[in-house]
Amino acid sequence: MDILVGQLFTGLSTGSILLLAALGLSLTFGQMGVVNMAHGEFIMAGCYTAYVTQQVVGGAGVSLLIALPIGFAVGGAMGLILEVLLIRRLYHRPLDTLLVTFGVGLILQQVARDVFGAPAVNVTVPQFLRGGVEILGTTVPKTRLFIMALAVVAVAALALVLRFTPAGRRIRAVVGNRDLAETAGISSRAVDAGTFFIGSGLAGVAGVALTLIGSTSPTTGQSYLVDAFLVVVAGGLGRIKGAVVAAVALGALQSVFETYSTASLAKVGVFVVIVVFLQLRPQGLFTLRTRSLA
Amino acid sequence: MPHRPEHRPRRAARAIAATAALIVTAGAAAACGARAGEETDAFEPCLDTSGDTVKVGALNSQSGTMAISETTVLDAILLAADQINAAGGVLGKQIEVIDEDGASEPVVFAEKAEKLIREDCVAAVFGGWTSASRKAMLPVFEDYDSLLYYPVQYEGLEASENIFYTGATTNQQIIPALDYLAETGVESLYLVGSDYVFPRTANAIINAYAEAHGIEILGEDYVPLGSTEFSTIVNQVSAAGADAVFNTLNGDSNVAFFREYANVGLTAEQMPVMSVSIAEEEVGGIGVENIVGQLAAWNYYQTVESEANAAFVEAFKAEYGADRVTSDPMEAAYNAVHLWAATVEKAASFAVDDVQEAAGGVSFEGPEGTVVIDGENNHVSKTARIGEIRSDGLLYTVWESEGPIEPDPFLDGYEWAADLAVAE
Amino acid sequence: MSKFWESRLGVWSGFAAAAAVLFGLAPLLLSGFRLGLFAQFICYAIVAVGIGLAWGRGGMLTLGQGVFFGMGAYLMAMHLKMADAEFRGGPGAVPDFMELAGVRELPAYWVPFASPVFTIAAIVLLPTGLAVLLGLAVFKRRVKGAYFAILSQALAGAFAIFLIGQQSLGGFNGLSYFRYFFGFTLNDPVNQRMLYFITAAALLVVVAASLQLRRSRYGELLVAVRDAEERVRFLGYDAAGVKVVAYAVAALFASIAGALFVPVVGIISPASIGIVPSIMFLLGVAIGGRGTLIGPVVGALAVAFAQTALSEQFPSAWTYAQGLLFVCVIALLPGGIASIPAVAGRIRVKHRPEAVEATT
Amino acid sequence: MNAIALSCTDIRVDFDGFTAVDGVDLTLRRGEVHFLIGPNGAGKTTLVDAVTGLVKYTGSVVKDGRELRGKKVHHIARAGVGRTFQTAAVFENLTVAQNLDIAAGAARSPWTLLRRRTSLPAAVADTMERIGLAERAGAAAGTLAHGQKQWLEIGMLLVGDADVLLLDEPIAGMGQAERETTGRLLHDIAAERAVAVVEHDMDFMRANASRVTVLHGGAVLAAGSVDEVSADPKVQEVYLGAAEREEAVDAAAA
Repeated sequence: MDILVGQLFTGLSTGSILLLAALGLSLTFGQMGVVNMAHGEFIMAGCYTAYVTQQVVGGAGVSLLIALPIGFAVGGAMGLILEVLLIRRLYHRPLDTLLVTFGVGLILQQVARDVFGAPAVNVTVPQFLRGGVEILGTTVPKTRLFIMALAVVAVAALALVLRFTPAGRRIRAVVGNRDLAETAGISSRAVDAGTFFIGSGLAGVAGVALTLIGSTSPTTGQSYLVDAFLVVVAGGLGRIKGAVVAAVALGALQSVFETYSTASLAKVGVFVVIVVFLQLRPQGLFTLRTRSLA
Repeated sequence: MPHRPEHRPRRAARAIAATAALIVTAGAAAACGARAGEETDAFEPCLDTSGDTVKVGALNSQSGTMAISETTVLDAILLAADQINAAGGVLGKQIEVIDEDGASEPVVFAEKAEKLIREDCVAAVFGGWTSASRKAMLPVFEDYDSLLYYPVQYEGLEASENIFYTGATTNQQIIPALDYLAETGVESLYLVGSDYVFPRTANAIINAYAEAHGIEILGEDYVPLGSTEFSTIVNQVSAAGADAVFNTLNGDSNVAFFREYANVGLTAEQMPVMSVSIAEEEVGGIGVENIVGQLAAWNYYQTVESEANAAFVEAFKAEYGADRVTSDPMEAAYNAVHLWAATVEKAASFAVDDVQEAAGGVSFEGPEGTVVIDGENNHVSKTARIGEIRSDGLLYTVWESEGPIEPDPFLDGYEWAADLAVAE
Repeated sequence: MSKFWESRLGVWSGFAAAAAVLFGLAPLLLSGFRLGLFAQFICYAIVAVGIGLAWGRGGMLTLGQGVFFGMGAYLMAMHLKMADAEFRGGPGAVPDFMELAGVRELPAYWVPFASPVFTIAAIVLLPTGLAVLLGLAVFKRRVKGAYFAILSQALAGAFAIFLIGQQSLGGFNGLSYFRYFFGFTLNDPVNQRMLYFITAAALLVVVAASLQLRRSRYGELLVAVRDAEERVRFLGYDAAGVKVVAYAVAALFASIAGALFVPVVGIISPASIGIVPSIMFLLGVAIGGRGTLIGPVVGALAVAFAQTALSEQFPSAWTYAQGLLFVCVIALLPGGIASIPAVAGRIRVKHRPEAVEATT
Repeated sequence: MNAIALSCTDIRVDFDGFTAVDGVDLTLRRGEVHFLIGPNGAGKTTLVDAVTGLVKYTGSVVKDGRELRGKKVHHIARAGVGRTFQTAAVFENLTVAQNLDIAAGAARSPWTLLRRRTSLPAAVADTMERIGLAERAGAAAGTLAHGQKQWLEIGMLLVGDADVLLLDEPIAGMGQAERETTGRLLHDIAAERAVAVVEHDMDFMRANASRVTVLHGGAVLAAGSVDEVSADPKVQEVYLGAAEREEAVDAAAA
């Protein structure tokens, strides 16, 4: 029983980290079809934002709470700049976007190395997040609970924004049918930029949260990127619901594999499962049905 | 492409035929090299000692993931070279250090090592960190009969005539750590490591040791290098309830591991963790409060009390800034340069054969204590130390071996290690 | 100009010129060390030719060529280790690195690699077979574009992690310390030169094979699939099959390159085949011109050369240079260097009327 | 009555609960140009998608006694059912001759494919004459005028020996002269084949249809000759009403 509860929580917490990393991608890749390989570096930027904020503000608790919105703004601003300068010119060349943003990621990593130095930096975990909480007989670290809660809040906020705000409705309109939305007077350029801002901002938030788990180095974001993409692919394009389910499922899967073999083999196992899964459902868990051929 | 519906000969087929012909001619022209077992012409070293300088190479990763660690080693090498030069050089010649970037890739290490030997004609090379980089360089140094000084603790099971190992081998680090744990009454262990050669070998040794000494191994887990996801593993460690954890994680993984460890409520009193690759730098990243009281096994800490260390730390901080800390591999690299200079002085020659000949017994009063080159296996004798992490973030010695331990890279002196098997 | 290179004379003179440079000029001008480096670069160029075919002509952005490169390399490395062990300890001897790790019994899957014929067959067949299987699995389900790219990238990551966990394949350290290559001593300069010739010849063969594929009906079909896959399907072709062929050929080229890389460089480890090295294979192809025959070769050689030259001078600048090259070349010059004449021509044409406008 | 080339029975296509095609029967005969008309969303293109294997459906499609349902796209194409797309799908980077050569070669052996094209197949040359593109043989298809691309696409089906042709809005964007040429082409090729045309343009339909099927809401509203269908009051009510709305939409979009 204990083991099972423990499993459940590790699966959920691994999944919530994956979800935070993948949520922004499910917007930019899933809804806009842009493969942004610099997404990992936006996460990394979020990590360093948390670090810098703590250096400036001091108190770990306050600085964490301040860093979350700042991280969103920093990630979002970087995404916006990237969108306006490069990605906008490449919407009809998705594969080229992939390579260009990979180059941007390389540059950002080296910038981080030159600015903050190669050694990893550390963000102090606030007092109220230290230690664990007893839940059904297992100790769950408070940081994990915080990240799970943050993931829930981020998903809820994103869903609400997409559903109920005018900006969100525009985004959904453009995703649904770009041409029709244009004829309805929606500037798809502005919407694209806005979507990218939100998606990249979420990466920044994920980065801030990740500093609670590990240290921050220029390559921090890279390690999450491939997993995050797999979450979006397995979840199905354009579906936040899919990203949520896929993230939790992959987290649980990884955790179960890890229990019965090693973490290394678990990674390989998860990949095999995804390839087999895509054999069965090439469009992912949930799909937007369209009639278009492309 | 304009369309011309005419008959065209199969050109590409002819091109292939022509290429094949070329291969045959090229083969015929070149196929007179040595076959297996035949003597090959020895490489003529191009070392030029006619001037008043002598070139040595420093080969460390200055870019890529390993740059974090390896640039500090480069600093220590340059410091040692400066000190030797200030004291008059080696055999009256000033040392000129040529530094190359290994870029954290074994292939680049091999390439740059060959460049340093064949193009820069250096007398010796200092550097390398990962075993992968050392394994990549080893054939190069053997083929071109040159010298590498390798300054990092490693998994042992190697002794090349062309490499001097100035970091600890397993009997100078892991076995003393196990002895210490056994002494303090530990009867069961949980093993956690990054998935690469050092942890795998270390854990094989630990398993053999445990079997011979009645210690129970309750679990053995590996994570991919750089992994930061430890919730499953820490859960398992916690559930297993071992007396202690032996940690061979590398670099950033330590941060995530210790945070998770502290967060589920595990402490040094309950279940101490013995780590073999945590230095002061990582302690800052983990957060002192998460790791205070935990143990580490090294040969050197910045806090080691000796005159030589005081001088080393002072000189290092003067050169590179007061906020810098010194670490075990840096100290080993610093020793390496001094050991090489001492050997050259003893041999009165820069020639590789002479240096190899003279190396046995050469000693240096290093920051960790006296280190002596073992002429049999090219390793050095080293003092083992168990350190405890205190609340100021520094490591303090709680136990040290009685004098330097003789290197035994193949663990020939340990009966229980006779049938060591690393691969599963 | 371009017509000449398409003519029979052009092709012949092109190959003759390349052969003259590779077999005559390079060994004459380069020191033994630089020639060895050049052989290493040629290995990358061979991978690039395959990527040019799969990506440039077939539109499949394969971010996982490291897998096939690695397979070829490990297969060859296993044979070299076996041959080495046999030379030292007789048939059935355990390779040195296993002996050190305490392995007394040779793992069963190593045994056949004592045979050179088996090894060469494996180098040709295994990666190609894997590519066919993967290709069928992926392309039949119409997974394409970015999806395929991400999957192939994840494959490279998973493969590297898998290898790191295999202690009987050297784990993280990989396999190194090879003494003999099919009976010849590897540290003999004469044999090293020979090895260079073999590598250079392999490049010419691979380019010739690629040329034949491009100019065949299959080559036209491949471009058709790249541009309008559904249309091809509705004409009665199995589009997945068409893609699988190009993907498998690219895998074969990568495998050959890997197999040559091992004796040339002397080491193969997971660090050379993971996610990042796999993407780096693409850089040269993009710079040289992905759709052209020679572009990927020139690009790959240029990138490798620049990396060696630049990193000797400024280690960290090289990372910036790599990043900027990706951004600038792909965003501004998607056709690579090969497209410069055409682009320049277009700019001239485009600018003239504007200039007139500006003056009036 | 002409010979039946393709018969569809009770075709039903379901998208996640939305029924796009709802029990359609359709029979195509050799020698006829059969028009499928209906307002947007009537299920015309979805019906073509179903027959050619692009979407799943229930019901039955039989050609020459063979059931086509469940077969893969390229197998259906090889069985002689060819289609075009609303936006002409030709290989823009290849020449006209190469486009046709590819279309002619679905049955080629791997060995033939791996060799160069040494001469142009006679069928390709003939077809180029037929669709009026012989002079543009060496031009990249991407440089053709809009109408020429549509003809090329039709030519690709001819050269591939398709005997049931499903054409999705073949005259979209064409001028009057081009429409007339296309109309003649349709009758020319329908002589020995069955041709189905999805179209909005009523004048073109009236001028060229041998038979008409009107779809509405996924079901057949009416079928018969041009006159019969035109006279049908249900068609007049539904179709003309919808056409007016569509025109309004078109005007808004422009």
